[in-house]
Amino acid sequence: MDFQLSDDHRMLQDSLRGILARHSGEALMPALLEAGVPQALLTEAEGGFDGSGAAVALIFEALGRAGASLPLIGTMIGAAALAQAGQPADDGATIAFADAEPGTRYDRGVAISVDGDRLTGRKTMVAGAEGAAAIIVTTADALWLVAPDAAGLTVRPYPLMDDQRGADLIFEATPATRLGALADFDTVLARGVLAHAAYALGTLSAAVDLTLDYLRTRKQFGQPLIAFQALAHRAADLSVEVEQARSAVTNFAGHLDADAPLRDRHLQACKVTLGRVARLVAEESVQLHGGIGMTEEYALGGMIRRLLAADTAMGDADFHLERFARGEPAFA
Amino acid sequence: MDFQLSDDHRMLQDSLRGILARHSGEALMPALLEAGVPQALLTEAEGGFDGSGAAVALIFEALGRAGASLPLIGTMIGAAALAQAGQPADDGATIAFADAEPGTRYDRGVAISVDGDRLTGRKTMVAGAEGAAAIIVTTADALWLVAPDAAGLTVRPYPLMDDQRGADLIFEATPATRLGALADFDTVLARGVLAHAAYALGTLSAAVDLTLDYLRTRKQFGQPLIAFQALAHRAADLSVEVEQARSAVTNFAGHLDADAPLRDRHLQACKVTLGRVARLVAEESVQLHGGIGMTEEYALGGMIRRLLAADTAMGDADFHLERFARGEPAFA
Amino acid sequence: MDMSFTPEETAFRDDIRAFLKAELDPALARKVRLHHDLTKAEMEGWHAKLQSRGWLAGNWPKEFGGAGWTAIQRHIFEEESARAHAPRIVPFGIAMLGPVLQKFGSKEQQDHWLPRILNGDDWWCQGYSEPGAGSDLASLRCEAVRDGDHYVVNGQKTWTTLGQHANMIFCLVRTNATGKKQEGISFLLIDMETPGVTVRPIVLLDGTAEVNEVWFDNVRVPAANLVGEENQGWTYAKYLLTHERTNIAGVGFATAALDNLKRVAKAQRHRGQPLSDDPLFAAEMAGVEIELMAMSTTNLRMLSAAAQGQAPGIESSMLKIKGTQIRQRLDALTRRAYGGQAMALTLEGNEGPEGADEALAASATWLNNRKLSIYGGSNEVQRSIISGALAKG
Amino acid sequence: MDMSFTPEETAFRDDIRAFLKAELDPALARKVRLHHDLTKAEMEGWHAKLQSRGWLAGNWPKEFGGAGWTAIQRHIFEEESARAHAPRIVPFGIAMLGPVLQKFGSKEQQDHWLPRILNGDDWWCQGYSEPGAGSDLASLRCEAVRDGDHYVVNGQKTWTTLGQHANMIFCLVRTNATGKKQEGISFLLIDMETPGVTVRPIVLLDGTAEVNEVWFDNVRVPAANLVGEENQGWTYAKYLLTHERTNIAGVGFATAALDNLKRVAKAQRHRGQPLSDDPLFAAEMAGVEIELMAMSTTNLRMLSAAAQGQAPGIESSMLKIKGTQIRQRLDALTRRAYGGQAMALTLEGNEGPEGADEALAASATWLNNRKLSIYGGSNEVQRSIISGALAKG
Repeated sequence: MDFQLSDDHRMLQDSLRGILARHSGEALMPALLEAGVPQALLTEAEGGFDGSGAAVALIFEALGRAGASLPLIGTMIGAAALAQAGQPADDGATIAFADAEPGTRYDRGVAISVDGDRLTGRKTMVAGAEGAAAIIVTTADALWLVAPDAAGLTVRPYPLMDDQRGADLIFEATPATRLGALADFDTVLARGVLAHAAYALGTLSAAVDLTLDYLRTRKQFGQPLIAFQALAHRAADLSVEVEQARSAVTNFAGHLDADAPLRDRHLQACKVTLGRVARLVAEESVQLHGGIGMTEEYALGGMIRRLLAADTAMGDADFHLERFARGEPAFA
Repeated sequence: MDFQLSDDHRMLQDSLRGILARHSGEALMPALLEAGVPQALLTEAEGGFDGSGAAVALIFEALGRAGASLPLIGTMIGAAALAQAGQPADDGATIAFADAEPGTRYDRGVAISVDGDRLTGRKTMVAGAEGAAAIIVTTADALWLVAPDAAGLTVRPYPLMDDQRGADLIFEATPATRLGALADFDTVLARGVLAHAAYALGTLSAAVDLTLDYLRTRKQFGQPLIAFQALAHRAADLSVEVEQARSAVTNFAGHLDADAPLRDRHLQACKVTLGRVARLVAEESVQLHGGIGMTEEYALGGMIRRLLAADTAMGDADFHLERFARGEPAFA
Repeated sequence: MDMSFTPEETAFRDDIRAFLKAELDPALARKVRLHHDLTKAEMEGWHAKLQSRGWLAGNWPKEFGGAGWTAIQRHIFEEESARAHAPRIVPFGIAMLGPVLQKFGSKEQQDHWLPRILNGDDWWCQGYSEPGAGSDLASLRCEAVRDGDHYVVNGQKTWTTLGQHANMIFCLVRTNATGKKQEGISFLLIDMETPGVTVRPIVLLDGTAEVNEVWFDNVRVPAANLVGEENQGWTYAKYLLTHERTNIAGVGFATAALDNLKRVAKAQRHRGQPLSDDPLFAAEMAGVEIELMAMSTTNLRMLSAAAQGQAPGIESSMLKIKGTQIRQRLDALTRRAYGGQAMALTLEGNEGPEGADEALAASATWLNNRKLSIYGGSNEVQRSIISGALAKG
Repeated sequence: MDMSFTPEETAFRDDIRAFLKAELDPALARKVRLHHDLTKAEMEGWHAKLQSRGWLAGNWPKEFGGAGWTAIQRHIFEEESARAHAPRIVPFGIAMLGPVLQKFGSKEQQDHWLPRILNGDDWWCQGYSEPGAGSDLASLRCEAVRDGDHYVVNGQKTWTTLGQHANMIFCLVRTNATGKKQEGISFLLIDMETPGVTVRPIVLLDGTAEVNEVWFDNVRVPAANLVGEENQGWTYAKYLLTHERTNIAGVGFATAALDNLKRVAKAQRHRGQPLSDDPLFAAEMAGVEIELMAMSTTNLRMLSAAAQGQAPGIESSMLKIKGTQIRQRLDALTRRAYGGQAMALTLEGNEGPEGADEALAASATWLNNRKLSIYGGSNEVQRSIISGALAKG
């Protein structure tokens, strides 16, 4: 058993940290592409050069910690799915992954239905849908490819809570290509879940660090806040939970390529833990800050919104806990 | 709306407090009988003179606060049930109420079965079974009367956690008299639940008071424990929950004679709240004390055991929460 | 002990219900339910409707133009209004300043300011908090220096809710910088149109701007606007915090939030069934409903004790803590009921399917209501108040 | 990163399993599973079996007669032993005194005492806590005064686990009452058969008597029994607390408790089905299992970092907190799984139906394991250690 990063992954991590220190906003994605970071999310068979759990986890943790909002998870899922289906996407193209539906928490096929090779219904909260080169759509039991200019597709854009652009997609007998059953793409989808969990880990670590920094520097009644034992003990509890979240990501990343039942247990445990800890950190970090933690000007607010978004992406703690308890697969 | 005790109930409370201050152990029950306390638990129709929710609540809260362990709840249920069935018991006789069964949390009829007017199977944790003048037994859907000297009845006694004597009852084709359906006795059984909840309220109030007293007097690092903010804030949270528990008992007591659906909602809410708060108080009061709280010599230990016993009597928080969530009646 | 309403209380409740049914615009109620910002006109309009019935100031004695309701009546009014999703009565004039003026103000101040609150001439806001003070409110530094028959005010206030609509602000200001910090504070009424007053909105993490910073730069305030005595302002502020707070538990708001949650859970699908039938979700809803049932009675017990003349002690702190816990749990459950749909805060005017904006409102409400456990004395401050009392035994 | 065992680690685990299968008496394992008190002979017998394989002191270097296992090997041994319900190795000699003597003891002390621990000649217990000290361990007052080549000890120790079986006790004693309280403490080895030593059992709320008070009345202890230097005992005590504590998280015990809970939930009936199929109970079991999966890896990550030479810091405090939370949650769920049957602590020898004593064991275990978050530095002490480190940034 060995918890150390490989030399390659350490180099990747260093390079990524350098980029994130130097670039942000619109300049970030080109810099990541140039450094080959998106390619590190894909296996050689998918046209990349890594695609391991460790690589996915370290990349998205770093992005989360830096607060980067990019449509990279949809692109990773889409590129891997298309490669698996034998229809590889262009390098550098953004792909949207349309999963959530109105009227249900995370069930699929509630608001969207299939008739032959046409889709009718609605998907919601689709990151990166504007300007995507392709759209991957889930239905009750299958994965589909839809062209962004397909007939009967309406895209209604708005900002997402994590500062990405999102959209509702309205399908009216929209032509689509069936890529295969959801269960056939479980390894690809699992990588997406890992990315969201690792992103949440980076985000919540940053939120706890910011909170500790605040507690150390902000004074009340003539003392730094961390000198108040009730706050100090809650900060200690937070730091314990950050370790739990890190271990849950480690477990899942280390079992990404394990047999499906074992991998799915770790997937579910990871998303449950990250959801639970993300909610706790969101609540406690604002509370420990007080009013300043609620203002848009202060960095914490964006972290909280990204945490809530990461909790809900591809099934929240409630959804995965139920499946874990029932012994059900993650995707079926 | 009026939360004040009536003059009669205030007098009853004063009298009870006086008795509890002067008597304990074996001398307590005769003193309570002499003062008419058990009779206050029964309606006039049942041979008593009160039987209201307010009376039941105040009596058992006082007994809980004093740490009195008496087979009074079984006797109250039994006397009321026998009166309702037209077979009134002798004044002052102890009656045992056999409800819990091995192999299940709180389902009835799992370990005991009915064949005509004979019972076969097992009941467990029956308080006051030794020396009882009568035994009232629940089965899947009915209430039964069994004579203590009935054929095929074996009584295996042991001490209960709340310092009462209890027993397993083993029935082998034991003759029994069917008093009626469980649902027909719901008002009688509801009174029993109220008694357990009020007893828990008295017990947990005493445990919190003892804990606060300890925090005020015990010093560490040169300060009383309550000067440590982390402990002080937890003590504050406990005191908030004591008020919630009190309100839950007030709600149920005030609705004991309401229509069954409304009464049952309050019954379930009450038992859920008392169970939740009892568990919290049990955990926190020991923790806030530290090692001394775990010793038999110190009064807290007995309170903790009585709290756990009261939580499990006639259905714990889990059992009643599920029924509340499903909108099911309390007894059916 | 009697848990039921008297016939008079029932009649009162029916009266309130009939009023709400007749007078509350459903479109306005929907905005309230979704926690959308109301316009100033919408809030003032609702105040005027209430005042036309004499119900705007339920907590004021009749001699000052209030309704003179009992604590139970006020509880009924608040619960019914909240469940109908009526706009909340803006508290700064009615609930906060009014009682202070009635208790500590001069006859002239009462005669001048109280009617203006009732008829909507003035919109008051509150100048208590300052940047850097946080829970240590008494460490405030905004200073007022006497200059003839004026005070000259310099400094900054923050977290001033709805200050953007206000023409008047009541402030705690420092009039003595020596000695115990609580003993150099005064209570001053300031016209916000005076030169030197600047209001700047603070955008919150849900995108709304309901709170503000207020700056005072050599603002001249007539000395007649001092309430009570100089350097006694802390006493008046504490009075405000421990009295006249029937609604601190927020039972009505919580009940409305529970109603809304149940409606959402019934509509959302889960494994082909309503989410409300899911045993796990149903149990969580039941758990918080049971908490609310108990708190509602805790609230009434304490109101009833106060009505019997028992002095309010740590009860309002207890109700604040439990009340915010319950509302924040309800907010969290509602957000979770929407699941993957609750990942945005605005549709930017893109009309969604029926009710899409409700999912977004769930996230926005979750975010916005984090304030409940922070403002008005954070829950940590409340715990310290309670444990301070417990320490004395 | 590699989450799987090496072939050597797998072979080691199989070796442990085979040993446990061959050597562990099922009746003894059942007593352990139900948390029944073991006799002194049962504990000594298990120690002897382990020592016959050289496995008694997995944490000791081979030069001192230990197994010299890696942290991962010790973890494997502890988890397999716990899951098989093997008796716990009594920690006072092996896990606590041994490492202190190896690090700070004289050659003579090492040569004399260490073999006696391994072969069972001595049963050690711990004299740290005192009445009145609680979490403030360093305020201890039991004093040792030098008198020629002896120390004369007077005072009292408490919470001495299994002291009733011990012939030796290692004590923290005060040898200097002036200056900083931490700087006047010494580490002394005392023969309990010396005149003036009295042991009195403390009955706990579950009816057991595993802890004791120990009194010292002019007890004469040879000066040769001083470990290290006079007044440096606090350093040795801290070393003991932060090192050699691979098992502080109690992963193996928690895993065994989870196994037991699952077995119980499968057997208990709920609405005509196994309780394990109840969505609410299943979700609660899943929640704690998921916590345990994460903590198990937190534990291994920290052991792995320690093996890489990184100094242990607040990690053991974190593992203590999370480990006790998980075990106490498991205890609570097991008690709740039994419901109405868990209302007694003993059947007084009345044989029940198959397994009736297991329900009672669930309540007794719940009660007894409240100690987990109190002893060895309460969870509050651990939180203060963590936040003290966090305060430094």
